[in-house]
Order: sequence, then C-alpha cells, then structure tokens
Amino acid sequence: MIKIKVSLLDDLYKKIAETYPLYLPVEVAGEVNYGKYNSDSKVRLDVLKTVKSPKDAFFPQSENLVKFKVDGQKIEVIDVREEAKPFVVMGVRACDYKAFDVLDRVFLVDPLDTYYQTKREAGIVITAACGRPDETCFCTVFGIDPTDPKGDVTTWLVDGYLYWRANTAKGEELTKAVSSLAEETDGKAVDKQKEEVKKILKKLPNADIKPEVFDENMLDLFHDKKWQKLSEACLGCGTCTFVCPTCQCFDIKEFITNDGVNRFRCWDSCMYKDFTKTAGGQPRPTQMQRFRQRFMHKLVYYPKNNGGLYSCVGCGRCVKKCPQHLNIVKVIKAFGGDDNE
Amino acid sequence: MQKIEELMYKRASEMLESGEVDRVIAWKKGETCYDVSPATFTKDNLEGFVYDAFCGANLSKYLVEESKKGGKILVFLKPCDTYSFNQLLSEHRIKRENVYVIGIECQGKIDANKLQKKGIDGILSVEEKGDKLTVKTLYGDKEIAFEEALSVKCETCKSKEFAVSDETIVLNEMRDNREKRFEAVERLEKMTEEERYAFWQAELSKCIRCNACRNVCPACTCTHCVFDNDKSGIAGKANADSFEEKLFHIIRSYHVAGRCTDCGECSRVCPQNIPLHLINRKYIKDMNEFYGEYQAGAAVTALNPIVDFTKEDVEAATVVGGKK
Amino acid sequence: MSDIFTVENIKRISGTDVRKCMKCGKCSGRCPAFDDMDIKPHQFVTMLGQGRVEELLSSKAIFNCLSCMACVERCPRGVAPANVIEAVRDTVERMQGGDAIKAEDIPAIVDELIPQQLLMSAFRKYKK
Amino acid sequence: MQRIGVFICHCGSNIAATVDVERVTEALAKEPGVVYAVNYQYMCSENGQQLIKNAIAEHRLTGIVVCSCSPRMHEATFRKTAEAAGLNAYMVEIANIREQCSWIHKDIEEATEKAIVLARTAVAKILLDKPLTAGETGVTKRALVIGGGIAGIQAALDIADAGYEVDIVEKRPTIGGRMAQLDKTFPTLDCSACILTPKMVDCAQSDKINIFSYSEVEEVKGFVGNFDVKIRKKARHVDETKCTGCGVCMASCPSKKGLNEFNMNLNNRPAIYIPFAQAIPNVAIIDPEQCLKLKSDKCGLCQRKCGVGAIDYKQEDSFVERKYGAIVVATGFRPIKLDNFNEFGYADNKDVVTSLELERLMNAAGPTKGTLLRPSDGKHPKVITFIQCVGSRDVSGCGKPYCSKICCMYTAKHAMLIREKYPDTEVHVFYIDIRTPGKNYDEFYRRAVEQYGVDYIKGMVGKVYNENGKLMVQGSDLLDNKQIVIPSDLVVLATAIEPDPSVRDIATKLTISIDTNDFLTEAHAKLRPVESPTAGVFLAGVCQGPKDVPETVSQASACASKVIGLLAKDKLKGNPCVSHVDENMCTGCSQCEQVCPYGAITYIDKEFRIGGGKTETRRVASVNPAVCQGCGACTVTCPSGAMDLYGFSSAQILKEVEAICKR
Amino acid sequence: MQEITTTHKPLIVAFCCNWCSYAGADLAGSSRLSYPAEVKIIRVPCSCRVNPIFVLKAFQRGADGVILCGCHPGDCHYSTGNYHTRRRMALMFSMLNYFGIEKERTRIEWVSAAEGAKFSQVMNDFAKTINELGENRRLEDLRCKK
Repeated sequence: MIKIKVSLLDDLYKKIAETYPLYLPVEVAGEVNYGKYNSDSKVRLDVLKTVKSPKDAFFPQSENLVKFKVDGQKIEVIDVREEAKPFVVMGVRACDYKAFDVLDRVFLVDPLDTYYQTKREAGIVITAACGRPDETCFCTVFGIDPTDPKGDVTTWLVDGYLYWRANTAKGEELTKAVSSLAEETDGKAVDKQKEEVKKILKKLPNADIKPEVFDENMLDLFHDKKWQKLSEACLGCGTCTFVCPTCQCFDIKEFITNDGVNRFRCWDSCMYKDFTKTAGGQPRPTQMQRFRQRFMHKLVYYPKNNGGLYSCVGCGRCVKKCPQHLNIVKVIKAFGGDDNE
Repeated sequence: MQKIEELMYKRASEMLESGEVDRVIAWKKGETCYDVSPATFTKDNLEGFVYDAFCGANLSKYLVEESKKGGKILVFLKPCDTYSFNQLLSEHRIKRENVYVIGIECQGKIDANKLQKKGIDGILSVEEKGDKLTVKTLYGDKEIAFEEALSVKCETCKSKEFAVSDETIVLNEMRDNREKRFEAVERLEKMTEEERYAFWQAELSKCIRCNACRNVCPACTCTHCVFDNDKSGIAGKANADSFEEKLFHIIRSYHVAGRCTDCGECSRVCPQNIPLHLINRKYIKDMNEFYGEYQAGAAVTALNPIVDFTKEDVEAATVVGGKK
Repeated sequence: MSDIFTVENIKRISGTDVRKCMKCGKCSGRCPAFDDMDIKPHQFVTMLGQGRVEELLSSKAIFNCLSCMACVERCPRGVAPANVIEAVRDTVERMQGGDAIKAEDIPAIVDELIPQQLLMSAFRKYKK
Repeated sequence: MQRIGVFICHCGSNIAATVDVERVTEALAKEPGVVYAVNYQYMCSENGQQLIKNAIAEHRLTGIVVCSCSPRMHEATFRKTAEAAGLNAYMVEIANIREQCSWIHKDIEEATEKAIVLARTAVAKILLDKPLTAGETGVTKRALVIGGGIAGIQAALDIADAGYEVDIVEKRPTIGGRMAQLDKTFPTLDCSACILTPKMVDCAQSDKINIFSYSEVEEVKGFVGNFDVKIRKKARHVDETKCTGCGVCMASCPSKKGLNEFNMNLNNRPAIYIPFAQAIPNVAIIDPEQCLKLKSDKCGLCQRKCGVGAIDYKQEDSFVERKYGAIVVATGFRPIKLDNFNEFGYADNKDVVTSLELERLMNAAGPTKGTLLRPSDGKHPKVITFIQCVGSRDVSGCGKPYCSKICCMYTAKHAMLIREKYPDTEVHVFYIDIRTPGKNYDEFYRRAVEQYGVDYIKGMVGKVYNENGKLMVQGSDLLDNKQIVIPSDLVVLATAIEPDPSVRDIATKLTISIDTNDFLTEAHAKLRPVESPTAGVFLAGVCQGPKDVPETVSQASACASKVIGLLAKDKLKGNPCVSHVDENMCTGCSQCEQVCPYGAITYIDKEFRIGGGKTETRRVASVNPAVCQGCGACTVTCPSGAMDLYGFSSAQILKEVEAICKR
Repeated sequence: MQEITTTHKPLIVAFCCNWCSYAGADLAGSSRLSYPAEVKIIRVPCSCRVNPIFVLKAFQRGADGVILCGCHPGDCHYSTGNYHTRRRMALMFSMLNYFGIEKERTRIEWVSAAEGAKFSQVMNDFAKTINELGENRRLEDLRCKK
C-alpha cells in the first residue's frame, strides 16, 4: 500500500490525466457529479455521494449509436463507435462499484451490448472507501463493505493522505505511473478508519431493513394493496431512476441533424408515463403500476434472474433525492411490517 | 407547529367522522424526521398525520386527479399553495365543489438539503427550539439557526395571505419575505451577458432531465407535455446537447409564464439544486415591470398577462434592446 | 443674445405644445383682461409658434394677464396660453435682472391678510 | 409516400437572369420526396400550367412546388391548376425565388444557392401538407338589425327588398331613431318626418320585416351564417297585438309628469303614451316610473278606458330566440352630456339649448307646435347665438377628440330656417372652422351667409352668463382680434355626438371591438368599412363613426348589400387553413379562448376512453372552423401544443426552419 | 498567423406575417431594394403564429439571428395578433438575454405592406449587426454543426 499527501492530489490527477482521460467527482455550480478532469476542475473526493452515480462512465445518459448521413436521396450508414482507449474513473464508492456488477449482468450477457462492453473493458476503476457514511446509506444490507471496496485500485482518505492499494494488473500499472508522488505505508491508519466507520455503520437507521421480505410469492407481492398507498404521492418523475446506480433502462431515439440523422440511446425511466409506450398504448397505465414495477424489478424480478442478487446497492440516493420522499427503504419497511395492514 | 398540527388533526378527524369530507390530503410522517410525504387519509386511517417544518410540499396539484374521483376532499394549504390552487381553478383543473380548503399557518419550511450543505450530515433527528434547530446526527449533536435551514422557496416567501380558503388555522402572525423576492433576479440582471451565460451554462449543465420540476409544478398539468410528444419537434428524454438543457428550461418556463404562482416547488425538488425558480421569477418580474403587477392565482378571474395585451405595450426593442 | 430668449426656451418654460392649438380663440373669448392686452392670449400661442419672440418680449400684455388661468381651463386642445404668457414674462424678468421695486423698499408686512406670495407676484407683474 | 413535382419558372429573364434555373432543377431533383423537377419560361402561362397538369398526371404527383414569384401573386393560380389536374388545391407550395431572391440579389452564385434553399424549404413544407377541404356551413336566411334608426330602417328595407326576412331590434318603444326627432334635413331642407315616416311605414307593412320594439339583444351565440340570438322584449304593459294606438288611454291618464324623451324632455307626457304620432309600432307604452297603478296599485284608469283590453299591468319581460345569418349593428348616437362645459351655462339657463333640443323647438310636433319660443318664458327670441364645436375636437378630456362632422351643416340649417321664418331675428354663429365637404354642402352654408345674412364669427365663445335676463355670449372675434359680447335671447350649442352607450354591451356580445371613443371598429378602415372584424356582423350609421343622414343611408345600403350577398349563399365556404385541436392533448385550460379575436373557441365536456374499458370526461377546446380566421394566436398560447393550424402547422414551420438552416 | 480561411457565413431566419411584412418583402423585391442573401424568409399567417419554440429551433439549427416581422400594432389583419406577438416576444427575448444570449440576435420589426424600403433597410441593418456579432455560440447545438 502507498499513500499520497492530500496536497499532492492535484499532481496526482494531472499525472493520471496525462495518460488517460480521468473522470472523478467534481463540483459544478455547487453540486458534485462525475466529470472529466481538467486543470480548472474543482475535485471533491471528500464528498460521500455524487448526485448522479458513476454509471455514466460506462452507460452514458445519452450515447450516439449510429449515424445516417443523408445527401439528396442517398443515405449512408456511419458507425460512430470509436476505438476504445483506456480511461480512469476515480472515487467510486463501494455501493456504486457493486452497481457495475448489476449492470454487467444486463449488458454483458447475450445479446451483448458492445457499446457498454467496450467502455467497461477500457475503464480503470479507482474506488474510494467511505470514511463518513450518512443516514441515507444502507449498503451493508446488501452485504457491501463500504470500508474496503474493490476495483482496480482502492483508495482511502485518512488524515491528510490518500491511501492507495492496487488490486489488479491494471491497477498496478496505474500505481507505477503515480509512484513518484507516493510513499510506502503499512496501512494501519486505514484499518483504524475502517473500524471507526464500522461502528457508525451499525448505527445507521436503515441498516436493519430486510429485503428478504421480497422473497415471498411474487404474485402475492404484485397484488398487494400496499402499493397504492405507497405510490400515491409519486410525481412520476425520473429522479430516483436517474440518480440510481443500477437503473439500466434506456430508450432509442433519433435526432435530425443538418446532414442526416443521429440514432442515439438515452436513459429512460420506468416512472415515466410514456415508458415502453407502444402503438397499443402504455403497458402500465397507472402510476401505481409504474411505481410497483420499479421496486418489483429491483427486489424481485432481477434477483430471480440473477441468483438472488438485488439490483439495489443501498447507496441511498433515492432516499435523499426523491422530491416527495418515497423510496426503496419505505417500500421494504412497509412490506416487512405489519402483515394485517 | 405542534399546536397547529393538533388543530389540523382535530378538524380532519371531525370532518371525516361527520362525513363532511371523504378524504383528507395532508402530509404523512416518514422513516426519519425530514422525509414526510404527501398522503391521503381516510376515516379509518389517520395514522402518521403530521404537520411540521419539513412539510414543504405543495399539495394543490394532487387535487387535479383527486377531485376527479368524486367525494369531498379536505386539503390543507399553506398561504403560497393557495395561489396554486386558485390558478388551477381558473384553468378548470380542479372541481372546486369537491374540495374543502383549510388554510394553515406556515412559518417557513426547512430543508434537510440545506443542513447538509452547511456540513450537517448523518441527520437522525431535528428539533425546533425557538429560532434554533438542534440536529442529532451520527456524528454528534449540532445546532443551527432556523433561518439558515430555511428552504430556498421560503427565503423569498411572497405572501402570508390565503388567496382562497374555506377556513383557516392560524395561531401566530405569519411573516413573509416578499421584499427579497426579486433580489437574486436583479443580481443576475446586473451581470454582463457573458457572466449570465456562464452562470446558466454551469447551472443547467447539471440538469439530468428527471422532469421532477415539471412533474411537481402545479402549472404543468398538461395531459400530454410537449417534451414527451414526438410530434412537437422538441421532445427529448435526455439533454443530449447543452442546447437542450436551455431549450427545456426556457420553454417550460415560457409555458408556465403568467400561470406560475412562484410556489418554488421546482427548486425544492431539483436533485441538482438548480435555482429554477429564478427562471420563472424572471418572467414574473418582467411581466410586473412591463405590464403592471400581476400575481398568478391571486384571483380566479384575472387575465394572465401573457394572453392579455394593451395597445400601448412596450416594444421588445425597448425592454431588451435588440438593436445596437 | 443669450439663448434664454430663444423660442425653444420659452416653449420649454411654458411646458405647452403650441402646435396643438387649433386656433379657435376660446382663450381670448374667455379672457377677463382681453381689452387691456395689446397682444391677445390666442396671439401669444400663435406668435410663439411663429417664433415672433421679439414682439412678445416687448408686449405690455404680459403684465396685464391676471394669471386667472381661465384660458388654460377652457382650452379644448390642452394648450395653456397663460403658461406661454407666464413664460414670456419670466423671460423678460430674467432679462432685466431686477424687479421694479427694490426689495428693501418693501415693508416687511404690508397687510396681514394679503399673502406674501401674491404681493411678490404683483410687484413683478405691475412694475413698469 | 409523397411524390412531389418541382416546377421552376424563369419568369422570362426576371428569375433566369440571376438564378441558374438549370442548377436549381438539378439540385431539387435529388431532394427526398421529389420525383420530378423541371423549369420553364413562364409557369403561369397557359402552356406552363398545362405542363404542370401533364406532369401531375404523368408522374402521379401528390403535391407540387412552384418556384416562381410571390405566393401573393400566383398561389391562387397554381392552386386552380392543381385542382384542375385532380390534386387537392392545398397540395401546392410556392417558393418565392423572384421577389425574395432574383430581384434583390445580383450575384448569380449567391442567388442560385438561395433559390435552392428556398425551394428545398417549400419541399420540406409540402411533405407535411395534407389535402384540405374548406368546411361548409349553411346560412340562415334571415338578418338581424340592431337599432331602428334611419340606418337600421334602410338596411332592413334593402335586405327585405331582396326577399330575405329581417328583424329589427329597437330598444326604444318606436323605430325612427334620431332622424325622427329632426325638423328639417340638410342640404335640401325637406321635412325629416316626411321622408322618414314613409320608410317606417314600409317597415311596418313589409311581410319580411319584423320589428321588436322596446327590446334588447340579450345574448348572441354562433357565427357567420348561424347566429343564435336571444332577444329580450321588455314589458311595455300594453298588448301590442291588441292596441290600436287610438290614444284614449293617454287622455285618461292622470299622471302627466313624465318627461317627454322624444321632445328632449322639453315638455311632459302621460305615464301611458305613444312617443309620437307616427310611431311604429303605433302602440302605447306604460312608463313604470310614472304609472300610479304600477307604482302604488292605485288608479287603473287606462285599463278601464281601453276599448280593446290591451292594458296588462302584469306583463313581464319575455324572450324570443331566433336564428340569423347576418347581423347589422346600427345603434346610433346621442348628444354628449354637457356636465363638463359649465362655461356655456347650459345647466343654469333654460334658454341655452342643444341643437337637438332646438330641432324639437322648431318642429311642428314639438312642445311649441313649431313656433320658435324660448323655453324660459315662451317669448320669441330676437337674438339667437349659435356656438359650434361644443365638446368636439376637444382633447382636454372634457369632450371628444373627434370632429362630430354634422354640426357645421345643421347649424347652418338652423340659422337659415330661423332667418327665413323670423326675418327680424338676429342670428350669430361662432365657429372655429367651417367644414362642409359634400355635394351642395358648401353652397348650403354660403346661402346662410349670403342669402340669409347669418352673422358668422370666427372665434370661440369663452363664456355665457345671464345679465338682467339676457344671455351674454362673450367670445372672441379672431378676424377682428376683438373680444365681443353678444346679448342673446337664445343660445344654441352644437353639441358633440357620441355613440349610444348601449354599443359597449352589444360589442361585447358580438365580440366586435370598439375604439377609444366607443365607435365600432371596422374590419379595414379603407377597404372593408361596413364590415366588423367578426364575419357576418356589419356596421351602419354613427355607431361606426360620425356621419350625416345621406352617408348613413349609403352605409346602411352598403351593409344591406353585404348582408344580401351573404344570405344569397346556400353554403359558406370557409378558409380551410384554420386551427384545430388535438383533444387527446387538450387540458381545457382556457388560455386559447382568451387570445382568440373571433370567439371561435369554446369548451365542451367530452368523454374519452382511458384504457381498461374506462372512460373519463374531460373539458376540451373546440374550434369552430367557420369562425376561425387562421391567425394562429391560439397555437402559441397552448402549452401542450394541442392547438395547431392547418396549412401552417407547427411541424411544417419547424421543417421549414430545418430546411433553411441546412448548409 | 494565417488569415482565417473559413469565414463564417451568417444565417438569418426571418418570420414574416403574410399580410404586411411578407408583402413588404415583396415590395422590397419589386423595388429591387437588395438585402443580404443570408436572410431567409418563412411565411406565417400572422406574427402571432410564431412560437418561441420556432425561434429556439432556428438557433439550434444554426441560425445566427432571428427576426420577426409583423404588421404595425393596430394594423393586424387579425386585429390583435401582433399585440400578442409583442408581449410574447418581449418576454421571450428578455429571457434569452437573461440566459446570456446576445440581445442583438433577436429582433421584432413592424413592417407594413407599403414599407418595402423599410424591409430592406431593416434586413441590411440586422444582417450587419449579426455579422459583427459573429457566429451564434451560446445557443448552438453542436450536433447541427459540423
């Protein structure tokens, strides 16, 4: 394990950015999101939760798929994919890292999503351990250890140092590139932080929720009357899905440019009333149905298809960001509560 | 607030009991202190009924769907929400006869987000003590002035009057901050074009097009929004280009111009804390200055300035320039 | 000649738009001091419009006008002949740079019932 | 899939000299959707049009783009061409490559490129064009005339003469209006009643004309060709069908204190009365303010005296609903109130009268039986002074800014009549300007001066005051540069006229607009002076602007011919480029209604299927295509984009923008 | 430094109402009063048909300036259309400027059917202004630019 002085972090970013495009939490207009590093970037590795998750790095909110160039009555199809060059995503929290796993099981199975695959393979992930979880966190519920995330490199921010541990060959390579800024360390400070954080984790208000209540009979869950009440304040906005690190639905759209058509995909939200709308109409016409779909998918359908893996990682972003404070925790608690209700 | 809550609860249970109303729209307790949600209550179930400093949501828009369902509804509206209610009435979106409005005291709402911005994280509970808030967190107790935690929309509260109500529950004098209403807009107006461009470029670059602002907005009650309509030419699910960030917000604000009551919900719900109210408020300020003071929702019958005109209206060139 | 005697200046002081006059003569028809005036109220308006300042400045009528404002009150076009006369009078006074009676010649109080302001304006008007 | 033909016109050398038409043809032939492109010397010529027709048939074209002069020039021509070839007339777009290209650019390269862009833009638009058919609506063959003055009478007679039914709605108990109150008419000095009453009688006797006297328009719905009007027949307490107009009731009535409105309140009349001898309908009416029976349930004399039992004290307002194809507004005028003009002493001196009062004082049927006596003491006035422009041309806010137009002439008439009848009378007229344009008008005025010796004084009166029983008229004589005082016995004020105040209410009901002076606004000041902006509503008489009898009659006849032209049609063909609403998107917010200048938008509650076998009722807008003129104001006001315009749809304009911006 | 080889050719979209301004443009044409070719006209029935969306769309597509022309206030063929336009566009242009868009890029002019000379002069003037401002960068959509 090595450590790098916090005062040298700018040099570290620059060093990495020399070789790779670097994506990490940066502050723009008061909010911290993943962004591409440049010398003006206000990097905020200290911030626990970026508003959007880092899933953009592999599954961008909008992404061109193909272009049709139109010249008079001639149409030419242009592949817009560029050769994948390695890039670095830094500061990924344990929950968000786990979310990549959830996405992989969607995009990297047959039919293979080559757009995702290319980026996933080219991406080098530097994770960041959590030093100060907040009340919305509940990753431990899903067996995630926020104090020791995986990834190509794991980092800890402790007492003015960034502790750095390479986990993979890719990680080792990166370590070499930055070694001039680093000093060797035994990592005891990291262990100490881990212990402190673990104490806090036990105190988290949502640490004891039980998603297992969703292992029950699928149809019973589906027809449960509670959904109506749970969803009644839902605005049908896409906030929860867009801040969620595991939501993976997208729509394919076209944009007419001045010389042709761009076909692109962009995130979609199952909360939207035009989600998967077809000529025959909307399969889930009511907001209750759409609301139910999201949670049933996260807690029932996905796990059933993926060996019990929930497609929620407990990042708590929806808990924090839902305009009307509806969220997965309330849903799980509602189903785990009084059965007579 | 405690007292107000008790009185509200009392009225709600009385009216449900007597059959005067069939449903009550109010706020419901969440899992922690700040995650209250709008909810409907019925005679058998008033559990979780709450009214505290976190009950910021404007309930008026729920009435659009709710008043269609038949039966009589009791709704609790804060002064600012009553304007939205009135505006919806003028647009024939709510059946007035199905709704009983109780105007309730509001001393400004607080925003958990604000606490976090002030470095108070890991919030477990918040207690009001005079003009101070005591916050219990995972990392110890913190104290902060109520004012500092005030929700953005309450910082510039426009009114303590109820535009409409069937009865009110008010115990203490309410206050408003209307004199500050246009300060932020004025600051932006004083900037150079370049500065304003940079400001909005940065703010709007955060927009994730979650549509929370639109979906919460009591003026946005279109059956089918232009931004969801592929035929409109401006439909889009994502801001695929920075142009679309501006397009969405400019057109959305234009569509609610003259109908926006400045309830501030758009800014409250924005996950990226974009000061969206400053866009709507610019229209309000311009309309006030160009065409005379107008408050949407103040009266059901008033003609919205954007569908009205006078022969002596100012020219665009006079107010915007436009010529070198 | 200094520019305070220009047509524009008199127009400015009078604050009236002489071009609005439709030459109906109602001002002169109503004027109680008509007979004493060498230049009649309606002529003031016309002549100022024509730029005949010299004649106006040397007219005696400016000191005959009672400033009763009947002409202003009655004008159907919103022209104010009395204001024109007043403007000419003002200009004359400024030109002469002094009043007919010296300030020290005036007793402190002439009559308790007469407002001071009226006295002052009378001194100005009837000095010769 | 559309098959578009593009036709590029050389316009001789007008286009071809600056635009390389061959290149334009080549470029356009490659455009998506275009299957045929050709250029020709003169597309609008017989041969050019034949070329288009042939191409439509040969290439099975679904739409044509003509690149030529302005659409304002030949759009109609090419629409007809297309129609003749079996295409829908609206599947035609014009690219203006002459006025907006070849004529303003000199550089061939630049002009050619622009011509290509303009042509592509037209192609982009036509690809979204849909065949349009102008809607047709029936026409109710009946006209409504609001106001029974000379304007309304003339319009009604002319319309009836053409064989159509006409209803006149008059708010007073009789038709006749202001003209009935006049003594003589200029410039011929014939008796007003002598020329008006026969027309009134014609109205009464015409089987096509139906008079609703003492009635008002309550509500107007519908649109051109199909107005639904509700008329309130106010209670006159006399059964119109029974009353014979014998006048016995009038003689028996003990209440005699009612002011005689017809005589400008100069004398009194009974509580039950017939306004004047030639009233149409010649039916009595009870003034409820004066009638003892109605006020205090005492009396009832008239009922007892009435031989036909026409008196009905219990009568109430009743309503009639009728359909009309066209409406003529002829609500007329009244003299303004003189409250703001106390300098003329009108309120304080009985012998200061308005010109309309003088008409009554001189009329044989008037309060003085035609002998000119002054109201105060009934003596013959020896010196009479007229003051013109009282309240007219006044921008001070006291009067009206406009010229009332008729005063110069009627003052000359009065002066002349007085001098003729009473040559010993001295007549003075104060005037600001004399305005007498019109056939034999200036001659008429000069006769007053030259033949009758009327003393015209250029100047305005400053004040009128009473001194020892004489009215002292003090004014200026501008030509003499003197202030003069004329001791007079009678002063006549040529009072400004203003639209009858009822016009405001009528304007609102008909959704027509009034100007700042309350005159009704015509559709076009020069070219459509008798039409209101609302189709099917026409304007006659002073309600549209000050005018004298001959002008009023001309306008009324013009109105009538417009109405006849409209009623003669069996079907009205609308403009197909009108707004339409997508009901699935409409939220019924009512914003569009507020910007529609024609009242073409209404709201209906409609049931919609919402899936799952359920329905919901929503309020949605509904555009009446017969009323809509296609401005598009609603399309922009609609936030959801539910409103769109045929022929200029949002999608089309957006495509045009796209096409223009392609580089 | 090398001279700039690819100079930006500006583009101006002009929305003209059918009754006054389009006719005014025709008159400018028949009077041979030239204005730059970068001005391209879209005919609309009335200036009130112009949706702010059209204005934004033009900028998105690469227009450098957008101008609306309508009948003089009070002369609208539809009697009140241009009054609505005046309000809407005053508010819209003010908003665009609030977002930092150069205020000179948008303009409204009232041009009657008789004002061919005015039309030409307005377009010359506007084109000059836009030329000086240069390429529209603040409301551009990169996908529409190559």
